[in-house]
Amino acid sequence: PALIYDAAGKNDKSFNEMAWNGAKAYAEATGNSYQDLEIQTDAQREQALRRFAQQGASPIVVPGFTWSEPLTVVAQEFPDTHFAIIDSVVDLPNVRSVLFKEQEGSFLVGVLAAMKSETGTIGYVTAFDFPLLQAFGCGYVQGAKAANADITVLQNFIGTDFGAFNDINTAGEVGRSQLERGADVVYAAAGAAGEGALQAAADAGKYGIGVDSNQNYLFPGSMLSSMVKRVDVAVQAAFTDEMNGAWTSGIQVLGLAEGGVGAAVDEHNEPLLSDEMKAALADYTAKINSGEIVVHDYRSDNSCPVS
Amino acid sequence: MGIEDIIPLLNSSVRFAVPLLLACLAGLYSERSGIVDIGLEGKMLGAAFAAAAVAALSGNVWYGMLAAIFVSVCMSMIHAIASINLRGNQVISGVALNFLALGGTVFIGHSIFKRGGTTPNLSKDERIGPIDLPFAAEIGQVPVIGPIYEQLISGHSIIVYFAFAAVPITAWVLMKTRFGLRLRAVGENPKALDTAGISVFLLRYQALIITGVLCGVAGAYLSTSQGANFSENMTAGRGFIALAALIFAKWKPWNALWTCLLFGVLSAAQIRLQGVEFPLIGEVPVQFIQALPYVLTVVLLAGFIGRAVPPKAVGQPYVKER
Amino acid sequence: MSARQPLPSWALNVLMPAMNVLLALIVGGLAVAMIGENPIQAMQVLAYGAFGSGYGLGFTLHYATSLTFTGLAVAVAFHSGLFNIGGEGQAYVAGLGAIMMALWLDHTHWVFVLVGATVGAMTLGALWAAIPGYLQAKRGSHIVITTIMFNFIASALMSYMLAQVITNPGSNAETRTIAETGRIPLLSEYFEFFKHSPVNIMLFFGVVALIGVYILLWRTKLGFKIRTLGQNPEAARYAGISAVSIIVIAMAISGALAGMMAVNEAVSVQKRLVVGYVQGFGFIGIAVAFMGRAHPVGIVLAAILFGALYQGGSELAFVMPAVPSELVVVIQALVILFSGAMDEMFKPVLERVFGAFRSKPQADKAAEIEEA
Amino acid sequence: MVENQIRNTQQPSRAAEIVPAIDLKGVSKSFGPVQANKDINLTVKRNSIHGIVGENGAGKSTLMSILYGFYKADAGDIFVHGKKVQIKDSSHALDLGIGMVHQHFMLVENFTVLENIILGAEGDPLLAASKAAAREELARLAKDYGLNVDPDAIIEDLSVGQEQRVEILKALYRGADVLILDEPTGVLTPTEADQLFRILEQLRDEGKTIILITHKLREIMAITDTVSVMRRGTMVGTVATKDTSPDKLAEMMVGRHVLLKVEKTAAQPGEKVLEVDGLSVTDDIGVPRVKNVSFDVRAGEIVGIAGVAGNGQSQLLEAISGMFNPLLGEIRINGKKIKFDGDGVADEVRRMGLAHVPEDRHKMGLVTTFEEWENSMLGYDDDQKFGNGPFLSVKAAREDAIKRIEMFDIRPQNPRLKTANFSGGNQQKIVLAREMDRDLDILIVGQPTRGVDIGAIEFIHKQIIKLRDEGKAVLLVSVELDEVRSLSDRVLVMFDGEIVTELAPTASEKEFGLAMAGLDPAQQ
Ligand SMILES: Nc1ncnc2c1ncn2[C@@H]1O[C@H](COP(=O)(O)OP(=O)(O)OP(=O)(O)O)[C@@H](O)[C@H]1O
Ligand SMILES: Nc1ncnc2c1ncn2[C@@H]1O[C@H](COP(=O)(O)OP(=O)(O)OP(=O)(O)O)[C@@H](O)[C@H]1O
Ligand SMILES: [Mg+2]
Ligand SMILES: [Mg+2]
Repeated sequence: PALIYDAAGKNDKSFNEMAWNGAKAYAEATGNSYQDLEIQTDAQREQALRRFAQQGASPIVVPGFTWSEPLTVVAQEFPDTHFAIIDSVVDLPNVRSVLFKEQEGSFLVGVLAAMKSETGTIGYVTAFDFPLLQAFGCGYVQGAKAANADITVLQNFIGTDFGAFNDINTAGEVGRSQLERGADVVYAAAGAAGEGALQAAADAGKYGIGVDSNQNYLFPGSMLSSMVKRVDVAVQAAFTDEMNGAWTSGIQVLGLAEGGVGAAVDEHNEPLLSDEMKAALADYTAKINSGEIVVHDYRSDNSCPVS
Repeated sequence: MGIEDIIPLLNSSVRFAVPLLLACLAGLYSERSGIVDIGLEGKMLGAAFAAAAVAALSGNVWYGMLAAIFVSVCMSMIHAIASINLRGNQVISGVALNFLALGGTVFIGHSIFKRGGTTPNLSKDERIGPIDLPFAAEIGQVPVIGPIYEQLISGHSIIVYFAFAAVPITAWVLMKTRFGLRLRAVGENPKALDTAGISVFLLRYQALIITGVLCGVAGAYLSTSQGANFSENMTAGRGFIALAALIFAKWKPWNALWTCLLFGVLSAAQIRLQGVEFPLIGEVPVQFIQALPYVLTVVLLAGFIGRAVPPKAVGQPYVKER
Repeated sequence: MSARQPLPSWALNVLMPAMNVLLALIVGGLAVAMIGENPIQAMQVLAYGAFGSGYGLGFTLHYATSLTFTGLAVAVAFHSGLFNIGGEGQAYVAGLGAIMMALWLDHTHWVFVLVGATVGAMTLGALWAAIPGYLQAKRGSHIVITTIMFNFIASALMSYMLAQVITNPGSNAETRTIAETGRIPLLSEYFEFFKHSPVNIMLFFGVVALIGVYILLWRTKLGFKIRTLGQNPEAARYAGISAVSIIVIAMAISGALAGMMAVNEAVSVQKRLVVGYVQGFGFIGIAVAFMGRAHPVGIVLAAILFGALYQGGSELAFVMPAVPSELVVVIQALVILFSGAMDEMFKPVLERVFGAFRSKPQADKAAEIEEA
Repeated sequence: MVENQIRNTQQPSRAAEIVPAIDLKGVSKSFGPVQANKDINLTVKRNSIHGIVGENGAGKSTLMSILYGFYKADAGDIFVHGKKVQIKDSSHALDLGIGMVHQHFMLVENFTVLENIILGAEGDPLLAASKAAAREELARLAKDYGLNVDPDAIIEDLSVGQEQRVEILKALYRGADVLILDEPTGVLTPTEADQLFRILEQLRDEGKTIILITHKLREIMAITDTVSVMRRGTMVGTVATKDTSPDKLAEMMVGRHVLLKVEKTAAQPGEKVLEVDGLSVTDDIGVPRVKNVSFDVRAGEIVGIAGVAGNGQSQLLEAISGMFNPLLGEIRINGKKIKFDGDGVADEVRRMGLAHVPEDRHKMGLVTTFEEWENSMLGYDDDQKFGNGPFLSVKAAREDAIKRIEMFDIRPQNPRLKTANFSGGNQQKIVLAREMDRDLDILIVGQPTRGVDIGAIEFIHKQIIKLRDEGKAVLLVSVELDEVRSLSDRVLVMFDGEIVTELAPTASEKEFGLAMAGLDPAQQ
């Protein structure tokens, strides 16, 4: 099996790193090895896919929507190789498309944020105006409003392109600005830069919410939770299914129900969560799984009902 | 919008302005001596990495600071060798340094920390934290000036005070000292200095060392004071903004201060204006708000600042015998 | 008389640059050795990856094509006395013009897409560069500031366009993909040799641009005026050359050239426009231009060198995963440094060496060659 | 020697009589391919004024730069006051009491006079003290030598004459007792030049030694005690001034006989070619430079404009040549009015039949980084003969350049050579060849022979006269009064932006002197 990371690289402490963890988990569980690769330019995507396919690697997992075009091309060239793409759909017989319902996980952390907030103001810091990231924010707002109808949610962008994922300092200032405007919980979805905002919250003795991987350990005592997106599970599953000959192509949507997303609770943030909050978590989780609450996905129409 | 909103805004502006100001002054020394420096970005980035990495490894942020200055000065010396001794193209040399820092930081960082260039988070005491000026609390009680002193003047990182002190010092050095006189001369007409029996090379080297030191401090500020770790390309174009600010300031220290503060205010305001409903216009697309600092810079430049005349000899290697 | 002798042109223009690049590779090799990998192997992989196969060569040429455009852009502005740092933003905004034309025409035939996209790209690129040019000429706003600012503004503008305007729901901040009928063919469709590599028809546009710029600058009256203004504005005024119009024209040409990258990368290869597609090629263009001495011949060589480093680098990532991919960036930096900024490093040494070997009269001949 | 003693107020010591101030033995220097100095021997007696003459590129500046420690000689020995020295750099030369006023001034334009004076001789790390000291010293020098300039003036605002004083003050402030001046009068008016000479004589009489490089034999004869002649990097010879004559010197320099005075027949003026009506020009910073000037130039005559530099001549030329929009008034060529719209009508004016030789060839007339052939079409590149449509025919352009090179005897005869590598004299010829050899109706020339050696001067003057005799109109602006008077058929004297009077070239020195000082002799 092989794993090719997205531009941010395997050490982005969130999305790609999760994928990597999945591969490592597979290696530990089965003792098998895997190949992986980081790319430099977009033109290398096809190149990388083809390389591994030629070497007979299968499945080849690619985390990140940016892979959809190159994968569409290469997957057709190698009908007998299995591919899996995360965060995007490639409709081919040998491709598994894994989608996450980030909005559902974000909904839950939104609930927690709204309940934790004493000021009635919470914040969302993200890299730049980008549908996927908007989906996080939109779910977050929906959750917050559900828990407290008249909560104010400040939403800020760090930059205008992928550079924003690395601009820790501006992220920090953005986080601070929200705290200074009364927010006491900040949800940061901005890759490496996110830490800047979480740091700001920690420095100010306020609360932060991490994203993708469980970042609760970063600032114990001030991390309210993390919206985990179990990319690792998806990757490990793809690898193991292939090994057990249980490969399935087609679309796989991992939401709350499938344990694909969720609000991380561990020893680091346990103390911060009141019983009502835990109760609310369970309650909303149930409602969402039952379909009683349908969390709107920004990407479906590039707009958010609430703000 | 009362004072309690303005003070945080200004604080944020100051934090945005400081790295720009340090880099801008760094550029000032270099360009006043006749050496173009578009490598400010790279020097800051290299320094930011050195500071964060060494602070993380040693647990002592001041070692980090020294490392930052050391790295930045070394890079500055590469620039010096290329543009002073070898009479190379100063622009290329600057571009090279930027790429060297971009690749080098991650290359080394990854081989040390194995986390793709980013360095471990620095704990509070591994960072250059805020310091309270004397009687901050007491004076804080006084209405109006109280809060201004306690919250705006006091409570910044030592680097912030250093940066602001650097402005009058630079102005004084330029106008009132022998070194300053010669520095200004060598940027305008190196031959005049040479025929007066002063070494053009030596002077330019001295200038570039100062440039290196200031960029080093700027980088350390980013990764160990304002932020708490290093991340790939974290300078995000600040070096280029500083370069623009330098020209905007017409290579003068006080102007540099105003320009960088202006840019700081715009950057801080930009964040607070995102998604705000404006009277009449309504809500403006967030990207337009984000572009505000840059657009305003262009407008101001075209509208009011006008022509900026660089030091005459800037960019041309000093060639004695053609 | 000192033992030094002026160098013959071949030593100046072939030997010295070669030594510089070699030195860059050696230092890069040291970096590899530092992290306990085999530098020789790394360099072999680098070279083989770039030129060893039609496939590798295809990639090298594809990157070189983009860099040729951004490099020429910087060069043309430079000859008019302006330092255009804005190639990055110009290429980015040009992508908008290119893709909108392409998406509008993609149901017709790729030839129309090619022409349309080229026109669209050049127009927007030219516009994005001409504004700073105009501000410089009319208002004296320093071109370096304005082009830097325009890079940031371009990023914001494009983020808005791609996220809010020409976006395509379901996918992420990118336009829809160009329909099959309108896709500009890759060379691999004609030459098996280039199989699977992105090099495409724009390669020839790159060659045309190189020749075009040469003719423009050294074989037309406009070019003569551009160079006069760049070399001595007072003399230009004396000659009755209108600085304002020449500056605006030169910047427009510069921007249009940078814009061509959009057709090569976004339209022909990615077949859609994605956020931040330029990926720093605009900035490397600066290095390419200056290393190429702002002359087409130099530029094409520099462009190929950098293209090779990119492609060889990705090969390196496959074969030697332990070497961080940033090594390539480091080597690029070293090449820029040694063969760009420190290019005369070996001159004194060589002059002595040659001085030792050659007798006076020959030296004088060489001198004449050099002077002429 | 004898007359030295008579002239000297204070008796020089015996030692000084025998030990020369400067003694160069076998000095050689080459710049890459160019051998600037070949085995030069030169002896300069103490407290004498020693002249050095030679064609452009003869090696004068280089030799002096070596003595001043700016360049290092490839070979040869230097003795200062009899002591053999290895001059490491300029500061060493200054320590040895050698000061130099360079041909191209070495001043920092945006500095004050004071700052320029102390630059490099500041003493302690803070300026305050040294500035104060310098002020006093300047006051003293001003008193002793009448060298007064405002210490706080910015160099940019000074006239060349004043700038040069600053240069001299710099040298004296550093206690130079051997003073080298490289083409000091090239930029001065006769009056300024005379002042300078009085100062130099006074310095000599106080025991200082002066080396004077100039292209003007009149000056050599006027104040030097001894003169050395250089040609093509070699020292042709040294003679006592009293034993030689301008013609002899000229012959030594050029290696052939040269005519020093211009021969011309009376002019036959035709109809008006250039008409200037109530012209007023205000410069970029709003200072009025030309005030309501009116005059005309007829076919077949040379009209000269005399005046001290900086009285509006430059602005007048720029306006007439279409480089600068005048404030008021109009200019007509062959009755056609020049329409000033937008920047750069200079090319249209050229098409109207005007050719312009600018005052400053380095700054305007040439792009020194271009090859010669490119400069030889500067401003005329749109001509049909240089290629049709937008395209440039390099072949045509080079052939045209070669034609001009031959016609004006420009050396080296290589159109592919970088223009910077031509000597000043030849650079000037490139401009003249470009502007004069075409079918023009009027030629306007600024400072045609500035910094040019006599060989070239003779040639240039001949060309201008020839043009007039072909029935062209010529407007000549020069700060060299002799030149204006010997070439012109009518002379207009300009002062403070106005034309104060018209004089016949035959008018007396005194009349010109008064007029150039702004007083109309008629009214005296
Ligand atoms: N800096 C330099 N680099 C290269 N060559 C030079 C340099 N300076 C002078 N030369 C060469 O040396 C020769 C002598 O130059 P120099 O300036 O001494 O002549 P000059 O006698 O002063 O001429 P002029 O009367 O025009 O001032 C020139 O012809 C030129 O070829
Ligand atoms: N790049 C060069 N290489 C060789 N010789 C040069 C170069 N540039 C100038 N020279 C020579 O150096 C000498 C001094 O240069 P400079 O410009 O002073 O000429 P010049 O004759 O003194 O002109 P001017 O009298 O107008 O100053 C000239 O004679 C010229 O031939
Ligand atoms: Mg000279
Ligand atoms: Mg001269």
